[in-house]
Amino acid sequence: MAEVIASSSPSPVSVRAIPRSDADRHEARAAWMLAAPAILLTFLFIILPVCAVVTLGFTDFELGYSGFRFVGFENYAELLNDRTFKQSLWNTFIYAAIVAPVSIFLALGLAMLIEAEGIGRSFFRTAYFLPVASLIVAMATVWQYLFHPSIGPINALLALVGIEGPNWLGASSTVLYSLALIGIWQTVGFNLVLFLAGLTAIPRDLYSAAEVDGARSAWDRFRLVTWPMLGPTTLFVTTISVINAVKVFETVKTLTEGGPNKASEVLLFTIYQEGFVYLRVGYASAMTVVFLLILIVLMFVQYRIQDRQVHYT
Amino acid sequence: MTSNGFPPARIARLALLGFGALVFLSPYIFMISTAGKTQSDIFTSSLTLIPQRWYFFENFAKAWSRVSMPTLLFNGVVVCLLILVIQVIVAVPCAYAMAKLKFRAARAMMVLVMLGLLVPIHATALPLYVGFDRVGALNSYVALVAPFTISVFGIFLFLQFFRSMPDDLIHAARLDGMSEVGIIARVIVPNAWPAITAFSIFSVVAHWNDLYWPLIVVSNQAYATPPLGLLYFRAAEAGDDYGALMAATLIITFPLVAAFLLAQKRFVEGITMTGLKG
Amino acid sequence: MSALSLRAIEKSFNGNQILKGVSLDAEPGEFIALVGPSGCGKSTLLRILAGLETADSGMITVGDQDLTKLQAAACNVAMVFQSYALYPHLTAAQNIAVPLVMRRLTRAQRLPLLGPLMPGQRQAVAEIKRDVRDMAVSLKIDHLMDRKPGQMSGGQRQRVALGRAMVRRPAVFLMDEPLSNLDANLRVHARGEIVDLHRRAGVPTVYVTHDQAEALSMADRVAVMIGGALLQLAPPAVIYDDPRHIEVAKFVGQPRINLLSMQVDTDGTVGFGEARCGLSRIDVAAASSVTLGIRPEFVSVSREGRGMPAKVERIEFLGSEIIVHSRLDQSGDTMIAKLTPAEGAGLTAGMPIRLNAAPERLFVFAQDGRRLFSTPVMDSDLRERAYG
Amino acid sequence: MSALSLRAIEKSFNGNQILKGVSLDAEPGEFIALVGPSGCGKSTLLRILAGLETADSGMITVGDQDLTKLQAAACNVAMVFQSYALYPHLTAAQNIAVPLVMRRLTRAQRLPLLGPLMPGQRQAVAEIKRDVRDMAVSLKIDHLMDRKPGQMSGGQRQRVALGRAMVRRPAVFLMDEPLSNLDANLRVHARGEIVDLHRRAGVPTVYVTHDQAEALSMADRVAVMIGGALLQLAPPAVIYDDPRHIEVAKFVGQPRINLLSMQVDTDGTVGFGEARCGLSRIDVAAASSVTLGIRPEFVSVSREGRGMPAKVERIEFLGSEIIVHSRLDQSGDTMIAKLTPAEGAGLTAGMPIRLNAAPERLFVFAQDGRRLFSTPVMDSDLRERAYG
Amino acid sequence: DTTLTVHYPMPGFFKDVMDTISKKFMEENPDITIQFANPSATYEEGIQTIMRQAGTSEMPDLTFIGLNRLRMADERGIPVDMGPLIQNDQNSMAEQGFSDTILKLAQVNGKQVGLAFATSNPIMYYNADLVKQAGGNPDNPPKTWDEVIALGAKIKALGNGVDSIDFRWQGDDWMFSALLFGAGGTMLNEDESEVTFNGPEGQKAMEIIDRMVKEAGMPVFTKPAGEQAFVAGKVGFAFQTTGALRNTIKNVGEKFDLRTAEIPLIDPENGKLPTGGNAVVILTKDEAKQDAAWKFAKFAAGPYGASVVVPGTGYVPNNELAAKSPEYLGDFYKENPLFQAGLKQMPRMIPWYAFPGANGVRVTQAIVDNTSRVVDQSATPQEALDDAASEVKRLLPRK
Ligand SMILES: Nc1ncnc2c1ncn2[C@@H]1O[C@H](COP(=O)(O)OP(=O)(O)OP(=O)(O)O)[C@@H](O)[C@H]1O
Ligand SMILES: Nc1ncnc2c1ncn2[C@@H]1O[C@H](COP(=O)(O)OP(=O)(O)OP(=O)(O)O)[C@@H](O)[C@H]1O
Ligand SMILES: O=P(O)(O)OC[C@H](O)CO
Ligand SMILES: [Mg+2]
Ligand SMILES: [Mg+2]
Repeated sequence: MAEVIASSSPSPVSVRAIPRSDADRHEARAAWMLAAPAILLTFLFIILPVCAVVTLGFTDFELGYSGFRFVGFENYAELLNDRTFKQSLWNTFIYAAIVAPVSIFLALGLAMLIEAEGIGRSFFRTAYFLPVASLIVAMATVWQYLFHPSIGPINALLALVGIEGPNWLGASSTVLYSLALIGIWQTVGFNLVLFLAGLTAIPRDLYSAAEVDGARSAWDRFRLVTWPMLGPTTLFVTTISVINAVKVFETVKTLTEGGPNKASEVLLFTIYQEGFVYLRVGYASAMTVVFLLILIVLMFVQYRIQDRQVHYT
Repeated sequence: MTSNGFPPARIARLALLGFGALVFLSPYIFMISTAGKTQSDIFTSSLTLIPQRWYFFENFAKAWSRVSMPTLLFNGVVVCLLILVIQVIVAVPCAYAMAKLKFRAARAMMVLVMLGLLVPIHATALPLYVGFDRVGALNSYVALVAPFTISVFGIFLFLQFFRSMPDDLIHAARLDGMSEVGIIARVIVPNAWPAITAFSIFSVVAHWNDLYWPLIVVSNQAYATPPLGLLYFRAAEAGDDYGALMAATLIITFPLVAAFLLAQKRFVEGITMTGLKG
Repeated sequence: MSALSLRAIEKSFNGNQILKGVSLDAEPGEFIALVGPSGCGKSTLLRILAGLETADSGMITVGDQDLTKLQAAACNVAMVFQSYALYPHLTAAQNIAVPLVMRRLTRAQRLPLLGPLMPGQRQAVAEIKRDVRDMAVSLKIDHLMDRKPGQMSGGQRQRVALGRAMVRRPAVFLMDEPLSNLDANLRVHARGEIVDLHRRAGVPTVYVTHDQAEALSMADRVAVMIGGALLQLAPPAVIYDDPRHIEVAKFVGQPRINLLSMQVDTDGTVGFGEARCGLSRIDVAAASSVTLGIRPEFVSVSREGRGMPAKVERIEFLGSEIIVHSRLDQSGDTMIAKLTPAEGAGLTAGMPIRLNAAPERLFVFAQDGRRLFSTPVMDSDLRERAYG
Repeated sequence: MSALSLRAIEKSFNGNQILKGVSLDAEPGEFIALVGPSGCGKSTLLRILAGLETADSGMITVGDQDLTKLQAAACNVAMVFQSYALYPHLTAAQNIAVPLVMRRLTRAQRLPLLGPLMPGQRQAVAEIKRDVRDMAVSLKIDHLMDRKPGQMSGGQRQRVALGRAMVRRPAVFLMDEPLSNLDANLRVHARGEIVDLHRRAGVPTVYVTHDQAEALSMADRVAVMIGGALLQLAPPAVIYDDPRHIEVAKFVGQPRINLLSMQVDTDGTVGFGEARCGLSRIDVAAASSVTLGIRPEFVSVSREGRGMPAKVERIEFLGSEIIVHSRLDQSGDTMIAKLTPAEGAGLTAGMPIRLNAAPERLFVFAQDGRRLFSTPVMDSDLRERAYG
Repeated sequence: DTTLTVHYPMPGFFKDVMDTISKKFMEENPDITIQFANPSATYEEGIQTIMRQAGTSEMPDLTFIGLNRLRMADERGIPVDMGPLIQNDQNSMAEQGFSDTILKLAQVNGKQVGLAFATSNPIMYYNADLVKQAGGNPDNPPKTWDEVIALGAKIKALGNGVDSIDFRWQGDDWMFSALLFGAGGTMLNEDESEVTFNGPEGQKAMEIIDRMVKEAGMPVFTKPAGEQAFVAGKVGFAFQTTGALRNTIKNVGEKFDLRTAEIPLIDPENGKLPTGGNAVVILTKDEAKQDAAWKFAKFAAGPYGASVVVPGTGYVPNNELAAKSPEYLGDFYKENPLFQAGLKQMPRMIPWYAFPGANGVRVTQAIVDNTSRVVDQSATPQEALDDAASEVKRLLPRK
């Protein structure tokens, strides 16, 4: 409590002894005010809609029909037997299992090459980043053409070396891999930029130390310095890559519509299809809930496993 | 490590990088080539990059006139800028409070931020659509912008950046007589440009290219964004006008590429400094 | 009435008491150096003074300014930070102008585009510019005014930071290790400049440092703080020659004072070889074991003759002086002696030597660290007799 | 044959010549300190020695091995970095083991999972563990072996870095400012430890520092490098008392040497007040203007009497000594004198004083910085006569 | 003044057409302004957009719905019943060429939910150059599927990356219907209680697809891939809607000699063909707007509209007046022989079957998915049909 003494003394002498909680309260109030818009918007545009989705997941709501009733776990029970959903889960898994690791390691390799190279850094950076910045709606058309089984440049090039190219987007056996290729093309640049940033932050001295310690080959230095020092970057890149891979949608929507015969059905596409095409909002919401749970579990597990290992303090 | 001389290892490295760049750029090469071709020149069985008839002007003219390109670009710029500005105005103070003020809720907010990172617009589109309909806000800039005004990614990124800013700087500002808002406006933001640039690239790239949400909330062409406009060209049923489509794509992609080229140095710097790398 | 006064300031962080009731008064225009080892709470005290932190209890008065409930922004206290904390995006001139802008212009006048339209803004801005320029001239940094901190050297930055703190003529001036980021040569030079500036400004100053040489050479009075408590507040020579506490003696002086634990003799004296001093009866009654302190420059070394036998362990040559590290044959304690090169000539590691000290230069400390009053016993014969 | 020898090492970066033909020999077991101001090329030379950088020309031999073209990994040279450059993801034990693992295990044996299956791997690993432990014990860091660098203090990290460098018994030992990240007290302490370790290991060591006190107190010989050239390589006392170049005299000694530009008198002498010394005929013929150097500890101060009249500007009290800054009445040059407190008692700023110097302590430098041979002229009457 | 918001699908086909029609309409009706909502890329996306927007303020006043989705829209109560409007206008309707047959195309269970705007039927496109090279006579194109398959095999044998056939089975069930109806089959039985497309007619239909793959080496094309390959001159025959004719002509340019012909029928006697295309539908419930909307609907689907749509796309006229009157299209067909194939098939057109119930879209998808199994040879025609039938059965409303 502020205690004013010597109020009778000629020159007003005063004291500062505010109890701690008072000052802290002032700071906390400022903090709340600064964070308030963010909290409000998060609530409005993330929390509330997620709650709505969870609620809708227990109903049979269909767009176009008014009214709905609560059906408990019926939607979830139906999911268990839904062939499309299972196929779509599996496809998403395969897609992510290809795109995430390949784009991470490719980006890492390219980043190290660029970092080691003196000239053309910004050119290469831009060249590899360009796909990240491009309109997939439009690029899909180009890819569709590049992948064309008979007039496409890829197969034409393969034919030059005597290989009969596959029917990339047309055959159910290859469509997912073709989409994965596009996915990699789209993701590498993003990861690359992050890795480049990570690489520049590694102290040069560590490489010198490794050399003096007898790390003769580039591989030894990679194992001893680069890889461990990139740990936090790799964790972040992995997180982002996995999330993005699981969220694949645009290419499927624009190139294959999940076909042929569901060979390229992926989770978000199935959800979109159920919700906006078949208009079964309740059922789609149940799928969304499952999708969110998968993401959350994935991230939780990953952080538990990796976080310990990459932050060295 | 140095750039003088061309030993074999270096030649191999350059060759590898060059080849990779060629592969990554090849779709663009075809795009540019196609934008210069007549409709009948495009799907031929012979692979030529050079158009037989130079048709760039016609295709660009067509792209410019068939959809109202100025409106599309204008909408794209307005939407992206609104989103970006609001995102920054909302995220920066929040991140500042979390990073530099004694704030009991900071931990809970951190959890919220991490969860928020996981929720894609695809997951919440349906309830949001219904909500916007209820308030009669479909087909407006509000509908295009509002759901993205909160960027948890932005909060996350700025948080990392602010944590690395020295406390003393903020103390000095308080001693100099600034309020918390004053500190944000006069000290934090002017020094957070690398982070803001990095974030801007992420944000603008994402929203300039977003198709999913505009497709749902916009049916009035007056509010169409560039990707939506491109869809006019991409009718599903028959062979489309690919030359013009590619020309339109180039027009729409160009601002982004230019922006990246201008900002790329700061962008990488920003990522490095935000500790996004870890 | 003193210009600045602290009364029984206490502060805890998470249950750890960092400041244990610190009281301090500064006269108008006085330069007080606050020294102490790292983590002893110097910065915390300074931050409380600046209003950046609040004390758990105690009171602060600055002249007749009412500090109660005042926030940092409102107190008329200026501070220079160890990191300088200059605004990296502003030029030197703008940096120095900030405190004036924040205090003299209204919120409306500060607005980027509208500001200049407000009544009185022009004149106020012109005044600020003039004050900034005057400050820059007096700090000899007027040629740097358009550079940003990133384009300045450490010493230049430090001066800009000083300028920013002084320009608004604060009632109290606080500095937290303002020189620790400078290299050795510059540091010595900057010391002189700060003392000079302080003299011209005449504002009471609290200067935090953990460099005892800085404190001794700059301050009117030195406050030695150890573990959250002020152990001694006195002029530099007194701190050095008459430390009130063993920690003060240990902290001040480079190389460090030699400390030897020993028992008080039955005759109430204690000493090093021939040099002995007597303690008061009361002290002798209270404690039979004490610590003897001898500063290295008062240890003399001879190859033979009287004195405590010891063996040279290591010799450090420092150009104008030589530090001899030796180990006493009897107790095994290490002793450091500071000699001129001439005195130390011919000494080598392993050599047996004799150490002596001047009895009037012995400090005796009780076990709780308190300095004990002692009188040199000059006549060794007298002592001999008492012994018998 | 010397243990380590550099011959005419040159190195340029982007057309700037950083090293201008550096030659240096070290005896077995010798400790050489390489000092010089920041940016003079010390680290560059060390990196060339370690094989991390290749010289443009010149030759390096260690024992009888020609290192000039060898890669870092192949030379038996160990190095301690200023930043310590410890691997943050490895424990102290693992850090120390790295050079052994890299040298003693084959690539196959180092594989994460398959390694232990390779023949001989077990035994080699056990040996490495033993050596690491021995090293840790000798550095007194065996209790830290499971911590990562992030969990250690500066001093502990520095010791781990030393351990990593020494564990493989290198033929040459290089250190690049290994103490500059420690605080002052720890630094003094660590000096002693490094000297000790060096003595036990007996390996020729090149120790880079920009702290002249460190160099003087630790090294057998000090190499002073300025602007890419070695100006002098000699034992510490010689460097201090007999500098061959003005830059050496300027760089070594704290506070800095007093330097006065002056004309040589017609009688071929030059001096400070009464203290004068004569130059050789040749030198006098070559240059009439020289620089006179006087170390502060050889300047004496008196209130009156003979000597150069000056005015006290500032007095720095440092406990065991007092630094008097004064300005010469005639030339306006500043002079620094280092006195004991007793000698300096009673001096205050503004007081007129007289300065004197010992003629045998005067250094004379030519305009190109070379030290000139000079003999003290003791009898002032003699000089008087020559004048007439 | 009234402003009408109009939504339509497939801007690739219709944008120019719509612009021309609305411009003319506004000239004739200065008190009405037409503005277009964002077009949807396909019929499916169009109907989805409308169903999402139904009841919201964003719902357009008029839209164009695929003929097979009228039923679904009606079940959700989206379209305005045009019956009363036609009643009021009885005379002028006939005058403007809206015959009963034409009106029927856009009726659901007897209720007039729209006016057919563009109608199509499936035709055969062929590359005369390839046909000639393979030894066929371009002037006498194959009349039966056996001939198509045999000639296709020869074209395939030309090598050099040339493919035989692009049969547009993807996207929806329309082209399967073409084979099924051509054999005289139906999707469901009369009272819509039983699946019948897996009967003998269906089997014949599916076997044709199977043989195209087995005997003529038809590849698995995606929709755009097939189009591109054909216009690149790399495919012998393409079977798809006549609506794509204008675009195909443009894309082929001078690259090869493009011809069209009637599509072969498994049962040349009784075979029928599904009617593709769309109908204009009034959505606005606002009485005042409904009048204007009706005016525009009649205008678009009327003779003037048809005279714009037919040459601009390739659709067959849905308006008898337009087809016959020289004022509109009389001379057009004489001058443009490629457009005649569709015209000649008009008598065989029956409605594109629309499945009942809420799962219409999924039923279509089930048929397409199973057809794709035949095309990529992962199922026999029998298996595919049986699987499709059982899936569809599950999706139909239980009675
Ligand atoms: N905000 C805080 N929260 C918790 N503990 C703190 C806080 N600020 C300081 N401390 C602790 O208080 C003690 C004193 O810190 P302070 O910064 O005052 O020391 P110092 O004397 O300035 O040291 P140095 O010379 O290293 O700057 C330290 O142990 C520190 O860890
Ligand atoms: N790789 C390099 N490329 C270009 N210039 C370099 C490089 N390495 C060093 N230099 C330059 O060479 C000069 C000497 O550098 P060096 O690091 O050897 O100095 P130093 O004596 O160790 O200084 P310090 O005491 O600050 O460590 C500096 O001017 C530096 O800028
Ligand atoms: O394009 P349309 O109107 O002829 O419709 C036909 C089908 O949609 C083609 O699959
Ligand atoms: Mg401090
Ligand atoms: Mg260096």
